[in-house]
Amino acid sequence: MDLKLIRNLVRIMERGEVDELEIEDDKAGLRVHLRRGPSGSYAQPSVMMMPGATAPGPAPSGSGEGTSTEAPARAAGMEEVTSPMIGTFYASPSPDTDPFTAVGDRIGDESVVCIIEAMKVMNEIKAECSGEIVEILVENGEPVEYGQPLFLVKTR
Amino acid sequence: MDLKLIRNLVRIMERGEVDELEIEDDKAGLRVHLRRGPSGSYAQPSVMMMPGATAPGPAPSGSGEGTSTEAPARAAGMEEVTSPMIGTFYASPSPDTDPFTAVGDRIGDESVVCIIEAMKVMNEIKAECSGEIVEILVENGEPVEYGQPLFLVKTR
Amino acid sequence: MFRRILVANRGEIAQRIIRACRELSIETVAVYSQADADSLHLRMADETICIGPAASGASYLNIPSIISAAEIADVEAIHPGYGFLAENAHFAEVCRSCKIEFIGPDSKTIEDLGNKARAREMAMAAKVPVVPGSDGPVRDEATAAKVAQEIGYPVMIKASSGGGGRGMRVASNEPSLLHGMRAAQAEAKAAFGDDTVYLEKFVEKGRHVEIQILGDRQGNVIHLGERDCSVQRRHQKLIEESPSPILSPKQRKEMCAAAVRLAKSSGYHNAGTVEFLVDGDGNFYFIEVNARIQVEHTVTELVTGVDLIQEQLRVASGETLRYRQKDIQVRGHAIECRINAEDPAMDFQPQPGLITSFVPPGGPAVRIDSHCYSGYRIPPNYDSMIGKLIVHRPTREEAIRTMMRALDEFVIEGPKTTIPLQREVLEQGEFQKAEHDTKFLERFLSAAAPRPSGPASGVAENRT
Amino acid sequence: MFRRILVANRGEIAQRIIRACRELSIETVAVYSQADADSLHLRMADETICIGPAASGASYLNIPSIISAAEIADVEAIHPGYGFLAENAHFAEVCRSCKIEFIGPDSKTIEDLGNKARAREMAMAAKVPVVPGSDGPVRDEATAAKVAQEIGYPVMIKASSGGGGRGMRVASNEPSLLHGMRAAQAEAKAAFGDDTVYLEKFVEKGRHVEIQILGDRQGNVIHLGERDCSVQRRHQKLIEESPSPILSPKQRKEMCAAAVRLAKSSGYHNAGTVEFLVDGDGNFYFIEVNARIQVEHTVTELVTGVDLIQEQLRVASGETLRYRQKDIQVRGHAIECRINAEDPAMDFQPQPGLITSFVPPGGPAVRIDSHCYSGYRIPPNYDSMIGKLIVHRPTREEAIRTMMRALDEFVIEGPKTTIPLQREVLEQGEFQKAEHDTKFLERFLSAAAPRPSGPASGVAENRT
Repeated sequence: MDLKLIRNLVRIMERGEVDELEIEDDKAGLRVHLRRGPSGSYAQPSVMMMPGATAPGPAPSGSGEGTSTEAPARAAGMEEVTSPMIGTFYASPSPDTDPFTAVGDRIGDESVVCIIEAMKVMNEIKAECSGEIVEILVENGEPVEYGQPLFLVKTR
Repeated sequence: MDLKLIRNLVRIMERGEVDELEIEDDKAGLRVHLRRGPSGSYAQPSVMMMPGATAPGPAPSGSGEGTSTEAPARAAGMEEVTSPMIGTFYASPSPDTDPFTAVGDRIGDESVVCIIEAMKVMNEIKAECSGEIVEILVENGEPVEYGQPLFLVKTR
Repeated sequence: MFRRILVANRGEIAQRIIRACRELSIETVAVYSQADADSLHLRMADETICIGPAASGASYLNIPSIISAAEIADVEAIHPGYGFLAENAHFAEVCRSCKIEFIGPDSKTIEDLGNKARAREMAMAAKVPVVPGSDGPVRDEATAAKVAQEIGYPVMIKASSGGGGRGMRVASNEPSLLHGMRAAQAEAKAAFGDDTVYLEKFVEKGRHVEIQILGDRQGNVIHLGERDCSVQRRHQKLIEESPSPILSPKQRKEMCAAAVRLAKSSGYHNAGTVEFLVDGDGNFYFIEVNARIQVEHTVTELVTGVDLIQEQLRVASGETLRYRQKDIQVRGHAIECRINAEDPAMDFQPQPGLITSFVPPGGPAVRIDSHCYSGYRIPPNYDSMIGKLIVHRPTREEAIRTMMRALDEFVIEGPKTTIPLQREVLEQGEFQKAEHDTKFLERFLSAAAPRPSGPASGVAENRT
Repeated sequence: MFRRILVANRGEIAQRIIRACRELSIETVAVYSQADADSLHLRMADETICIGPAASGASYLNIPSIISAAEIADVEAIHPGYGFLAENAHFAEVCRSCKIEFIGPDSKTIEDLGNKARAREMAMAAKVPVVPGSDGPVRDEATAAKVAQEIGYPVMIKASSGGGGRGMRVASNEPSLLHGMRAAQAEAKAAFGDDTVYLEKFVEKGRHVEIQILGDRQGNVIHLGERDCSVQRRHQKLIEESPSPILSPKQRKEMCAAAVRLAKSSGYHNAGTVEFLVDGDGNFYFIEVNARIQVEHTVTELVTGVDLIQEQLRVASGETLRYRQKDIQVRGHAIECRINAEDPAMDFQPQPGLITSFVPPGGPAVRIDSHCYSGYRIPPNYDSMIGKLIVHRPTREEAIRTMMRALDEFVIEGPKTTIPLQREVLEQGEFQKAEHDTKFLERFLSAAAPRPSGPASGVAENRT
């Protein structure tokens, strides 16, 4: 995203005493909506990439969904543990043992939360964030792709 | 995105104390809508690139130019007499007579302002508006296309 | 060769003509109506002139405006494309009198062939089989009833000056014949200012097969094989192919020879098409001549390797045909789908407006002729064809596979189009086995999930 | 035939492979990096799997990820495209051990041919002419000097494991030979972990002519004529054509036979290319084998009518070649322009970023292979090729005219591209008369209006 552009637009608004600015640029696939409160502060800035604009982009699979859920989750003090590789998700070290973690468990950066099997290799996956497991987003034995959210973690 | 354009539009509005400005330029794929509140500040300016933005529209020839000059001209109490057909523009009834009209002349709806020759037929063109001729936009003997502005008329 | 020509048309065919000109280093002048100011082909033309408002009558059909533009822009010739003024004998004559070459046959040829009864007589004179029918116009009801009795019901009543379905009625018995004749006469009178009608035997399960011909001013005429256009709805072709999957080599040879005979006997030059109806027993009957380039010329171009528009320009400028009959070889199989902005679920209602995304298919064996692009606004003033998708493969089966793949790939967001319908048609066993006739599509449409049916009298203008 | 395969590539070639699969009713699994989530071909695939972040090493070159995706998606085969893992013998071997078909030759064949010195030996054994040079590797400076003396300066120092210009030096005398040898060894060591080099006579004014071959697992090998790729910049091809305008029928026959001999002797199956250098006297010398499909396979497809990707899939699945040598006929002339998002005025600096408008050319004789569309953002992580424009006409002259027309039509707004440069090249008499050699483009670039010159050592990766 072009931060310089947004900075420049804000500058133009300040100088021209413009209270609200809306730009729709299909060419750039960009929609910018900036609003300035009566006090002179920006009450509700929002910038969004338009849904593909003219782009016939494919239906977002893993990564796309990841990105979109990520933002609101983070806003509410949530984080996602995403898969660092493509493979098969296992919740427990072996079929007859308990899962690494469950909803309600507290985890730390180094906690192993699952195994991803790729090419017959069992890869232990660490949380890389700390907090409380709120939701497990994948079923045991389910294939996952790179970047796919696995766990929802409440970080504060 | 053309920031200079937005900056210039804001400046033009400031100078001219214009409350509302709307420009639609399909050729450039641009729609500009700027509104200024009664207090003198811009309550709701909005600039958007039209979906036509991606359009590889042809370089504007006659009609396009007509439209874009038209808007500001009209705003200032101006009108254009446009060509109702493609043909050759003649300012006077015959090579050795005076032109039908000149800058500064007052004309009425029925005033013949020029001749357009199409397929060897001389078509007398009426003003279809009344006011004062401010500018003659075409040279004698020049070919004109449909919709091409011929005269600029101050209507009030 | 011409130095500079005017293109008196719009949309994909205007663009097609400009493409040919660019490859031959001919300068182009594109005329356009105000509704077409954003057209893609204007960007490719050397000069553009706005000739009028959106209404065709005031722009693309306005002869004085077009001639005036041609004179101002100093062109040597006018290419009329198809539709609009392409088969207007008067326009061809005006061009001649203004010393501007009309890229098409002579005014006289257009006039003769434009009159259906006259064209039928010419075909008979050239020993080209015609559908059994009246010898010339039928003026009174008694004669009509007598002729119908002779040739056998069902019969078709046709307006001599008609075209594309207007002034046409089918009658299965004497009362419907008499009623239909009055209706056809009234319609023809209103549409063409001429109420002359004639009778023909109605061939029910026919295939539409047409022969492409090309002639020069030196009297040479060749054919470029045939096209099968049996997938039609109300005389509107939706899918065309070459070669026809149903012709035997013998039939093909006979039909092509018949087409060339007729063209030669009528002094035909430039590109043209002789249309035939082929019945279930393999008999073929002359229908009419289309004295112009056709929408579906592309499939012939792909299987023969001949650029028909370039050849039109060459022969119109006086050159002798570069090809002899033996040079023409048909290779592989080509299929065209006309992509229309219409909603098949809503009785093919046109869908003008903004195309928000337009991503045509590509890759091997695919050709696209379209004037559209992402952000193009389809004007409501003209026909709804927004492009042609053509494929060329060694066999018909492979061509069908490629066409399916290409239709699947085609992204058009905004208007509804005929793409999903064409995709379905290609899936049909009847089409795949080439057992379909000209009524196939209408049967398929009425058999498919409930769709609002069209008006019973349904005959629409044909521009093929 | 396969039921389901994985496409281990991106961009236009991924799309090209999916197109072939769709026409053969093979299901496709497309793997992609996060940077390619908006790629057009993902829309056409039956399943898509994100395999890693933008960096190739972590995605398209990550063998465990790709194999893992193949296992999870339950595919029978992997098509590697070109570049990335296409000529990685280890990857081919991993596929085999995982019982996934690798769509390409055997691991062993890739390995043999990937070693330049070994490939040279194989060529000599198959009686394929090679550039005069050292018999195998040259290990010390004294030997190098002696060999160079024998074959005559200028000579070329080449890394045995090298590819696409890396580890290559030209020397015109003994001091530059010794210096160049050290430099090439160091470069090769760093790039390939192998500092073995050998010497070859440097052919100065050469044409790059390559033969397309196709073989099955039953030992049948045919050729599909040649391609001339002499318009290059730093070993990067920019314009390719078929047939080569400079070969005599005798030369063509000899070269094609030599290519087939080499392929047969190396147990080659699937598609491949044998590259030759043709000198000013018409002698031809083997350069290397590209054991994969190439970017420019399209021109061969157009002149032969054979869908090379479909044939790759057929023979990889075990089918016997559908074509015999006598079935292959070259018709007309095809030219390809690789459209790169690069600024030729700024030393071909890549131009990643948003394509605001993308309107490809169309009409007769034009083929487009591109994964781009209006609104597509070119990721900065991969190569700069954004599409291929290919034309096919009866003659070379007509093909050049059509290519010019099509380049003129091509609208790409946003990044700068090579289109204006290619347009200029087509105008050059040297190109039109086919008198250009592989140094033509660099001469043309330095003769043209002042451009910042590239780094002196300029050898870029070749992915052709």
